[in-house]
Amino acid sequence: MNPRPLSLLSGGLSALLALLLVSALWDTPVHEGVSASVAGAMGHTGVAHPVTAVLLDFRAYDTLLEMAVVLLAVLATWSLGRCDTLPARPVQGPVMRGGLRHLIPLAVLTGGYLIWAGGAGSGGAFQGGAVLAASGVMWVLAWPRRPDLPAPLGLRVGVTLGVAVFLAIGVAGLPLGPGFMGYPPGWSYGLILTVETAAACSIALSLVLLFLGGRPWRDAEDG
Amino acid sequence: MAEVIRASLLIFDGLLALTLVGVAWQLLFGQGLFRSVLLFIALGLLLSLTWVRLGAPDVALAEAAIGAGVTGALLLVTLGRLRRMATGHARDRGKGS
Amino acid sequence: MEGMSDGLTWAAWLLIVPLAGALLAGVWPRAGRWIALATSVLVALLALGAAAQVWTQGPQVVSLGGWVPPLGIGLRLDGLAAFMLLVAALVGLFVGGYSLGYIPRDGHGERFWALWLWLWAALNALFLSGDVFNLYVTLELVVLASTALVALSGGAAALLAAMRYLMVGLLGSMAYLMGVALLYTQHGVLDLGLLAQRGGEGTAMMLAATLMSVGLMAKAALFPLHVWLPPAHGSAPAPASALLSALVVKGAFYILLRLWLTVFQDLAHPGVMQLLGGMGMLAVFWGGFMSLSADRLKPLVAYSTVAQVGYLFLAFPFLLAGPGGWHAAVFLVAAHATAKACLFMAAGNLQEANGGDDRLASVAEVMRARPLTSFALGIAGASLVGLPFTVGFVAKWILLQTAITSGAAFWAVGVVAGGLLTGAYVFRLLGPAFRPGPGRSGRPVPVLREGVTLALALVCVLLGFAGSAGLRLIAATPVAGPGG
Amino acid sequence: MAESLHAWPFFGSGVLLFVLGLHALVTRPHLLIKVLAFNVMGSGTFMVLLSAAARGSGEPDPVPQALVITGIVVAVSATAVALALMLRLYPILGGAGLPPGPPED
Amino acid sequence: MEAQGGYMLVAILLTSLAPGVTIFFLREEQFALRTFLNMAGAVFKVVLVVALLVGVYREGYTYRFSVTLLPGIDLVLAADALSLLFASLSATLWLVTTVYAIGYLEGSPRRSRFFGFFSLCVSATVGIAFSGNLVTMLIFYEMLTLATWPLVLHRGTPESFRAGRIYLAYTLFGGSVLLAAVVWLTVLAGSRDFTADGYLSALYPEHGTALTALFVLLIAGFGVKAALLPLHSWLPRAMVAPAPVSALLHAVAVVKAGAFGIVRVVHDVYGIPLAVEMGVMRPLMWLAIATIVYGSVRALFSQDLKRRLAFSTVSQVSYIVLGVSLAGPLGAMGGLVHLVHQGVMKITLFFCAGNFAETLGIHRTGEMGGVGRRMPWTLAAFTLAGLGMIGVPPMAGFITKWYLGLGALESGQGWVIAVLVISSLLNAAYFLPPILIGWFGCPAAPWDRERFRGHRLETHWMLLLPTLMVALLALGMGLLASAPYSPLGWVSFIFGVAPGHGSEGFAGGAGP
Repeated sequence: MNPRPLSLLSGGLSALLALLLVSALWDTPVHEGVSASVAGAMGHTGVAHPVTAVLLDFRAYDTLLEMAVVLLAVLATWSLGRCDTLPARPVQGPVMRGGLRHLIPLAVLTGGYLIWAGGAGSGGAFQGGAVLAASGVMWVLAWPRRPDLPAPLGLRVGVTLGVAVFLAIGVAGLPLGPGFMGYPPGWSYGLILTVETAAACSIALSLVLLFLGGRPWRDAEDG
Repeated sequence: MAEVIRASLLIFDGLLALTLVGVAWQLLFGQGLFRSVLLFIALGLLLSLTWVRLGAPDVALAEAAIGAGVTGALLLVTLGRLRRMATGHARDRGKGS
Repeated sequence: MEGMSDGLTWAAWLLIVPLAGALLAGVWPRAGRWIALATSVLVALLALGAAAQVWTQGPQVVSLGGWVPPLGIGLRLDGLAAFMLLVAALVGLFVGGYSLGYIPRDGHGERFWALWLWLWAALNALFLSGDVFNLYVTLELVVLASTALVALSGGAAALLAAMRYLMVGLLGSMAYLMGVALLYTQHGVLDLGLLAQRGGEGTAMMLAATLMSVGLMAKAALFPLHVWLPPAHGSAPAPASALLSALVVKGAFYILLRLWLTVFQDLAHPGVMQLLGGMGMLAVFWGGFMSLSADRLKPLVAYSTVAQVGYLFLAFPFLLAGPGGWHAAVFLVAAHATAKACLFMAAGNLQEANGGDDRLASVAEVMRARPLTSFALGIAGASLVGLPFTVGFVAKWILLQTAITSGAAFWAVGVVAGGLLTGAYVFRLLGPAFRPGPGRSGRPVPVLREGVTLALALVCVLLGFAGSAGLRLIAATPVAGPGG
Repeated sequence: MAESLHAWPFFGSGVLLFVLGLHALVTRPHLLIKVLAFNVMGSGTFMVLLSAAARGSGEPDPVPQALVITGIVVAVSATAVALALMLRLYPILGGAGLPPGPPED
Repeated sequence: MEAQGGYMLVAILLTSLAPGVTIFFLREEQFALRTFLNMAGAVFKVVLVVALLVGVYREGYTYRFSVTLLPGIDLVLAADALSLLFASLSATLWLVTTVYAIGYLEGSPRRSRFFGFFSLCVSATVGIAFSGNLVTMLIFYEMLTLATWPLVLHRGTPESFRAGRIYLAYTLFGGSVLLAAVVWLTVLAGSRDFTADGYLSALYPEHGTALTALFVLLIAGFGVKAALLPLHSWLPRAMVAPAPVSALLHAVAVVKAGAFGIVRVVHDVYGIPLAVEMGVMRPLMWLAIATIVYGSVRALFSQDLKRRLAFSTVSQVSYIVLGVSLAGPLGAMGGLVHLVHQGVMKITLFFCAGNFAETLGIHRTGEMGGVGRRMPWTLAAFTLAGLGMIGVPPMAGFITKWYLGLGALESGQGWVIAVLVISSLLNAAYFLPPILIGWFGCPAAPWDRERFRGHRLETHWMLLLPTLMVALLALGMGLLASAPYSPLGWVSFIFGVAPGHGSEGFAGGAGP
């Protein structure tokens, strides 16, 4: 199709869709959603923050699959080929290096705090993982020509760890009573914190690797 | 007093909502990739603010860290690689002709 | 209560095993083939067990982690889900065996195994899910795994096709997600069963139905949203093409059917359903004509998928045809999945033997010298056309029977005419093999692959005797609205 | 619905982001813009979800928040894959725009 | 009546199916194994059919085998007297044709493929014979399409590809129509076994229109293979296939499968009384008459020998339909007995045509002058079969026409005899000239490519022997028409009429 009629058609349909969406939303009732059930069940989970409870307990299965999406994205980019060098210059001079030396531990600390804080208030594995990833990105940007990365096996284990730990805990629910993706009573807090830590580490590593945009090691096919 | 706060908040919300749409329009239909990417990062930060206004601080954190931060970094590095390839291309073409 | 926990166990292991296999194969690519082999055998057994569970104890809805919806996420192990799981397991098992002879051992292609297991895990999760948002996440998993599989060969055509597929897939996912948002805004729940109870016909529901249907139709490659499919399925490696055509488009179709059976049951007006069926018929003819005019093997088979997906959409007008009218289309999923996987495998054998060239004229020479593959191609083709002693015949029979029972004879005419069109392109594909001239076995193709291809063709025949059992299994699906 | 009125600007904004993204995804040829458009569409959807959750009188519903966090993570994963694919395609296409129509070969 | 082990029926199918499938995977040079498999299967099939014949005739057994395909729909194999008529024809002629084909194709390429599909065809034909209900018959009918198509293409010339395309278009279309009709009928009446006098009468006045429409669709579906008038034109083109294919498939299996299907529909699905009440028999009769006359006229003007035989088939197969449509037992006996008689006589003619072509390169009737001196045995066989076709007493064709005439009188439509007379005159007009110039003429030009000169026999023994056997069979069926296992005797048994009834007044030599 020519760009022009296509643009008109798409614009018209989009405008129509916007009108319909607004009118549809206008009619929707105001409701509590699931908040009442969440509030009622909070006592049975190990965490105090409702969003964390939904993410890692009530809808833990969603979160497992979401982490799987991140992992699969890493594998997909790896299967496309090897990453090339980053389009950045190495960090020059002692000031920047010194700055990085202080900034990175700070980011790691913030990330760790966010993971831990998720149990009681805002924060959690994904936010914490993203902050950790930011420190990782700074790390690789500091030495873009030769990112100092672990061995391939370590990388593979690292990105898989979060999903694997979560899955293992989910499977443990089968013999222990609460069923698949359930926590045994009284264990919730500890297990959720374990899952969050593993998830945050894997997500941080995965995001850094996605940033690199390809497989960071050499395979037979790379020639 | 509460009325005034409520009204000014509503105005703020309205302006925020309009800005979001404006930024989105600019980044999608404006000229220049780099500008689009920068505007996208800005949109992420504005969205983060919106999530706070909608009572979702967790989402705001996630948006700022992932939506604006990581995605922004990804886009920037991709843009850098695209440029490097484009100059490489131009060089190749120069060599070829 | 006992039965419920059993159902949860089967469903849970059907999620756990392929996912664990995918994780292991990702960590340890060198052992990928053995992990994949073990996983596929296990998953096939589990799918059989789950189907037996549904067969004996009826459909089961179980909640994960003990959190009952709307708070938690429910899994649905009913006849429809069990049937799809079985089809996926059957095709998966054979594609796995075929890939043992296709994927080189040198580390170059070993990443295939992990991606394949990811796709399988995602599909199993999709078939079992009972929650609209959870379905969205599974859809994204399917899109990412499929994209990687399409791009696997790394050629220009494959990368371009993968990009197109990814764009359409993401667009479809976004439309679907907006539908989820509308549903939650309207009803405040995400569980399929609860949404079905609330039902309703308001603007929000209609818009949600439209957005989700269009998004899923794009993923299922329903005409005219099919343009991404032929290049994607035509340029992927043979086992990936087989999986994509046999299972992935069916995943989107499955969600669409599931939604119309539950959430949107109040919206299933005759006009809407006829529209979906009519689009399906257009797809049958468009795909058929494109297949008929293709001059290369893989595009021909890929366009045939566009056509065959069209038949599936007859499920929607048949929803209103009385209890269980839609079962016919679901049974057709099994027929098409086995036949199409077999066709792509056979095409892969011939293409490789012919040095990568799949033009019909030159492939014919190879066909003459390779009776195993040619025989498989013939049987699978016959099943696609719906000729007797194949599962395709039984599926076509049920489809026609439903059309005639429902009093809508024009669907029957469409099915018969579409079958003739299918016959035309299948025999056009087979015809050149009978031309005189020397046969040429070409480059070596592992006997394992030819054997697995033929074995899947024989499955197409054997399934022809599984019509009663299949229909009984599908019937174990609780449906409250039309179609129940 | 006085207390829920403040959700309305964001409902409207969310809808507009969604359709702007849709329009751009269909009409803009550059793949990078398409990726941005897909992200904008997602943000619009998230905004609709969260605005709806914020309409109630009490505490906002936590479930949509969890869904949106999941959605954001999924979006960044898909974006990363799309960008990686785009970079592989760039040397082949000699640009980052999809050629119109399905390729012949 | 006692239902016997249905495994016999499965075994009969397997005697050709198993060798067929095995042969596909044999290498070209495995001649001995291939021949052994073929011959063993063919002999075994004949033996099994004879066992069934005896069981049905002497002990009154019924054989039935069923597998569930879908809820309420079974795949049923059953042996009744009617199915055995067709099955024994196919089994006998397969044995003979296998010998002929081995001789005919000696040294030609891709014989594995040929014999593989050939055996599949026979399996499908026998499956049609033993089908216990319409669904099963439909399944084997489509299988027959699938298995014959490669045989039509076998020569691989552009002409055979054209013929193959046309054949496929016609038969797939016919199959689709039949599929739709059978599904519709199943929705209306369920899937029921064939029963004498049909099972649809309960539906009659209520679903009258649907039943009439269904009748039209069913006749159209079967009529494609039976080469009824507007659907016949694939048949003459399909004669590009090798002679054994033409002989067995296009004179016997395929066209007879269509005719047999029509017999089943009229007798065992609708039943004669219902069909008469619905008023569909009269149009069917007109269709048959039109096809008889049209086929004969076209045959008269065809100079190519095989083409002439093909049009003769178009005409002769409609005798069967005519007999059925006369709606009385005597007419039906005439039709059914012609199923066998025409099959044996026509295969003789095709074998002869094949022998002429293979030995002397004769393809046109005009080239047959003086052939009697070079190939007396073959021409004698041709003469016997040709006279039979014309209906000269005491040949088999005469028995057919006699009973058809009686049937016409019985149903009060004596004028049909005029049609028979006209058709016989036309038959004479196109069969006698080649026979006469063959015996009494001289070769107009030296024969194209003469082979087997100086042999002890006039041609390869594997071509000559089967030809003579079927010619003798055709002769014997006429002479011994009143013996209990003769086709006429068997057809009388089907209708519960004493053998020989109605013929004693005339055929003094044939009656007891």
